Amino acid sequence: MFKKILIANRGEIALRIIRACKELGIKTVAIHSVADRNALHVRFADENVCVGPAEGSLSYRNVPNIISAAEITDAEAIHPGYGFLAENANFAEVCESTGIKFIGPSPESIALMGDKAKAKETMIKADVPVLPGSDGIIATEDEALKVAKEIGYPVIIKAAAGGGGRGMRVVHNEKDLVNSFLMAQAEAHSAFGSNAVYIEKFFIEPRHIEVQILADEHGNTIYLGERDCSIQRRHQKLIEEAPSPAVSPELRKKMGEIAVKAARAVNYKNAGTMEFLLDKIGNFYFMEMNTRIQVEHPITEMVTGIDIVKEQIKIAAGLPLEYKQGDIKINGHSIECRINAECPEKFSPSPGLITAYHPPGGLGVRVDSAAYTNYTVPPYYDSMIAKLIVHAPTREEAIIRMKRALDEYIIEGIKTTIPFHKKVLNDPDFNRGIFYTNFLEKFNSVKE
Amino acid sequence: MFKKILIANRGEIALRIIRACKELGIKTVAIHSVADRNALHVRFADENVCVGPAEGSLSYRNVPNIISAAEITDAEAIHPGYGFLAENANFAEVCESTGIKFIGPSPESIALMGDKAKAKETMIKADVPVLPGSDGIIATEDEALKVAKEIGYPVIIKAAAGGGGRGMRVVHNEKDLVNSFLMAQAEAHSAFGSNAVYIEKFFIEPRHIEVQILADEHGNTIYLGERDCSIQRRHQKLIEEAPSPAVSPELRKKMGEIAVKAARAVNYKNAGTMEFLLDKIGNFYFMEMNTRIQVEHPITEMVTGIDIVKEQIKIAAGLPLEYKQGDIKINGHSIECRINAECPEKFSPSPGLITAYHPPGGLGVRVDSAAYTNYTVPPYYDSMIAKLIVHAPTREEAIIRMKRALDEYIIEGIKTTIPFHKKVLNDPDFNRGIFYTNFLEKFNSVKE
Amino acid sequence: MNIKELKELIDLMRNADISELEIEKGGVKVKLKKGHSLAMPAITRVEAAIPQNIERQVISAREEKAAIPVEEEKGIVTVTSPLVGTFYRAPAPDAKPYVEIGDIVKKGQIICLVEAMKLMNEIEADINGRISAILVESGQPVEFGQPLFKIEPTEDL
Amino acid sequence: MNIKELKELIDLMRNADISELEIEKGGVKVKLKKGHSLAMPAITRVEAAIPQNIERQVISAREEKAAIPVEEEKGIVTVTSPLVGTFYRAPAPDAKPYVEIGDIVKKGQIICLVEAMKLMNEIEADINGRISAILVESGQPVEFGQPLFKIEPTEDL
Repeated sequence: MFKKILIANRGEIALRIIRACKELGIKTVAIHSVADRNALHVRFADENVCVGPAEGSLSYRNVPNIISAAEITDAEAIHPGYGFLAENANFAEVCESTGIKFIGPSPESIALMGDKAKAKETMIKADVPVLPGSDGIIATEDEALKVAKEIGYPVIIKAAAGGGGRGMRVVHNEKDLVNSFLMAQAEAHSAFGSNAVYIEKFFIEPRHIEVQILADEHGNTIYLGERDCSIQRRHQKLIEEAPSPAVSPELRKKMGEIAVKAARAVNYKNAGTMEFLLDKIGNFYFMEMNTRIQVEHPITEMVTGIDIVKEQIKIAAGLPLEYKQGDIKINGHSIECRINAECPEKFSPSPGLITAYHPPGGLGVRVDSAAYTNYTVPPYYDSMIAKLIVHAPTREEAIIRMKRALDEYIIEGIKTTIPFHKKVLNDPDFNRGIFYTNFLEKFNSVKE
Repeated sequence: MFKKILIANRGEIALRIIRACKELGIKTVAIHSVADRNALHVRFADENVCVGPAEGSLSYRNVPNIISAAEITDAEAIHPGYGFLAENANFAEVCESTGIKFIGPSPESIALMGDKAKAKETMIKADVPVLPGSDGIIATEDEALKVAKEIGYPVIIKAAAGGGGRGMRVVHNEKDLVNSFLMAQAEAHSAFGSNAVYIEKFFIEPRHIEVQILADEHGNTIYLGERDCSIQRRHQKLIEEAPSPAVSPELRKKMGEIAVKAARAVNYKNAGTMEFLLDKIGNFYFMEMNTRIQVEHPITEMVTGIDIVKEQIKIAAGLPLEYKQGDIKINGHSIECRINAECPEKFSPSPGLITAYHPPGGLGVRVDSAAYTNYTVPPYYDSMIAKLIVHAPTREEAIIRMKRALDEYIIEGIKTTIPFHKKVLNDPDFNRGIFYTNFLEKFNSVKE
Repeated sequence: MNIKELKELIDLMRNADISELEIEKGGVKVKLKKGHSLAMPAITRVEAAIPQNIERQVISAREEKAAIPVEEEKGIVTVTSPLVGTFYRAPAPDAKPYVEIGDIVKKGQIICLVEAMKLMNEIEADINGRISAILVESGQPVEFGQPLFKIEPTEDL
Repeated sequence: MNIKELKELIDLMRNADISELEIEKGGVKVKLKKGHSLAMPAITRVEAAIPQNIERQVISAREEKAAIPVEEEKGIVTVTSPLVGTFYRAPAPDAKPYVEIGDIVKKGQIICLVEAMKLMNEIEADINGRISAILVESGQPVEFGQPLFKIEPTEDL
């Protein structure tokens, strides 16, 4: 096992990793920017090194300074957390070449999964269902009709050079296809100067379901069930839960086994997450793989009893997994709310001094946060200041517990998303477990 | 179910009960003394009533004011917590007579178990093993020899009027008995003016093991396993754990079934705890029953997944238990450290202003506390300001997690017992699970 | 202005380091002033009528006086409730109140009742003086230490 | 005086609201003064020798100057480390140090090396002046923004 690990991150995830290290008897080195001198991860680590000015690109993404920090402190391994350098294949490679163990998958796995086209291709080869769509540009009406028929309606025609919704047309049946195709081409041409379009399966109300996997360096790969992350705002997850109210034990097994197959196909090591779109009839499609610890990993820890960060470290140290697939049981229900330093209506950032901070406690409540009374939330980084996680025997009890904990959470001096979470937790559809990735669009339009 | 409950207590247990009520959708009324105006239980309750001046006897033990407070707020039930009026049969009776449900056992059960002689007699009748000893005063040498032989050596001869260790003699075999008996009589006479002595079984290194039971009002009684509370200082528990390192599954079943039998014998309702002395060869003896929620109930909650305070309320509301004995599984290991506002060496009280307060967080850590930054610990009440509870898959991991959490706990401005807990958690005997009720005497003598 | 709004105001004051705050709204005037500890507002709920034929006991407000700091302008004394219960200004629903604003009272004179556990507790004035304010409506619940009356001492009586 | 003790002192100051603190102990003198942010002391560990034959790059200390508030008495300029690495005062173990206390340096003159990732980075003076203090021992690790030298500006050069 490692004697000392450098944590190339900040905030709650740096603290999370320090906690895992302390429990494994490993010394820790915190890195920090000039703005984070008084941060809690600096206080709780055994050593700390300032690696650059406030800007993340010059500090927490400063590869030479971080590698040097590991070298001058004799750290044997680096845990990248999430964000910053966590999915930077180059950084993983530099670690490897300087003899520092990168706690995560190989640079090759990171690079492969980071290239969305290559990742999709690899998944198709491995018989993992991917989002159905044309392999490339659709040039003719006949081709469009053929592809749309294969995929099945509804389909969406997208401008290859597109973005921001322009040049996108949803088609619900064959009779509308040709007309829409021609319109989309024309729109694409006028908007982007190219009439190149492609066709993909369109899901009206999909869920974002992701499967946590663990793979050791001895060929053992297991899945730890799924997380439902459909409550998103502009692709930013805000509330996650495990298990998903939409996943039956049979579907869990099916998705889990596909996720394991996908991981094996890229010779994946360490913890990783397969993100899928799940439609209303139980079909699911690979979207992408996150080759790192996820923000929302605690909900999986709560329902499986497995400390995923400790497992990451043990895997990186070459230890075989202590769990077999049969040992993994989903116990109760867990929900996570991401508390951001943001205005709860407009989601505009609200950095500044926290004048009072008191986290909730009691049975079934977990707080992962690096905030404290008199902490100044710096404006330079992610606005998430806390993860509030609850665990209860049932989903209904977990929702009630979360509401109770949100009521207890005292954060003064800055605005937070706590009021937003309270509203969502009182929403009837959320309570029934009937929601999709468009939940917040509907939710906000109802509110206004 | 009740619509509104008054909580006749303060501090962390008042908060604990408020949390349970919130999760059950029940409104809460906090009572408080003049000294507790700014207490957290007052802040988090729906309503609050000042019931008297700072002194507990005039406020938290002020039966007329507390009953009046329930009446003016239309509270249907009163949860007494622990301490104060929790084991006051008269209070339970006043509640009953004024039509307010007392959340606890009947006044008769409280009174019976509160009278140690009657409780022992009842237990003997119910075939529950009690501490072996003479039924009353031993008058002659022959009687002494006979009783000691029956009980089995070692025995302890105690002055009936005694206390503070005076007139107490431990006898390890028959040949020393007569001499010690006469000496004890003489000592008793010179110390207390009466030579009345009695004989009890003496245990050199017993453990304090208690069994949590739940009994509904429909005749269902179950046990939730045991807690080991051997780490005590002058009969004050400081560290508790569940399960006990000294209790096998077979012994757990045996103790549990005896505890259920004992509860049934007194027609016990609601949550209760049977305290036993456990000797080194697996014999155990009833000491007393606590007819209320215990301070250390959370460790049982952590390993069984059952919310004991919610169960208390549901039982008082007349609901049948949802669990059968077969549903109760012990999962992992839990430890509780009581954090007191005391000097960690001399245990002298250290009330005052908490200038900085930051509880630990992360996986497997639960904090039950009513402390906060800028809270002033009043000098009038119990010195316990927080319960730090951890849960982990194994005892070893639970100890490591507790150490990590203690390291993270920031309480400034007053002295706390955190440094004491850190020392105990590093003790080799504690880590091996080999400790008895005399642990702290030995521990302290080694330290000095 | 309910108890919740009052608490919010108090929290606001605490956090913003405001030492005095005065609000008038819908006929209700609230004046908050930071002292050593923030006074907690009372529960507000109205009881119907006074139960009859119940035992009475006499309690001097001074005897069990609450330790709450009270405003003492010009020697004005605040009579606080020595117990938790329901406040009544008159011995019976149709009877005249014991005292009105402006009345001269003598030390030991009964000025109100507080009902607790079906017992009517007579509250006495603890000085000679003039009733300068009545702070609670008849029939309202009161908590321990809650101000009931203000009495301006009179030297001559 | 190790990093832990220093941190304890800083915590002590923070909690006790002390704005200045001076300690002399075993030849080490520590002076702490509260500013906008508390300066964090550096890691102390001694490296053996300077690796030879490595690429060099020149970094002007001013270019990537850290945002740490530095004491500026009489216009004195503190040269801080623009990167994390190991500090060397001389180009080779047996060579003479680039500068000594009292030396006059010119803007752009190399005054030390910081080794990072097997690269020797030459640190230049960013003003004309006189070296008034050397703050780190040769061979010691330095973090970003750590003060290395103090230079008293000279007007004539």
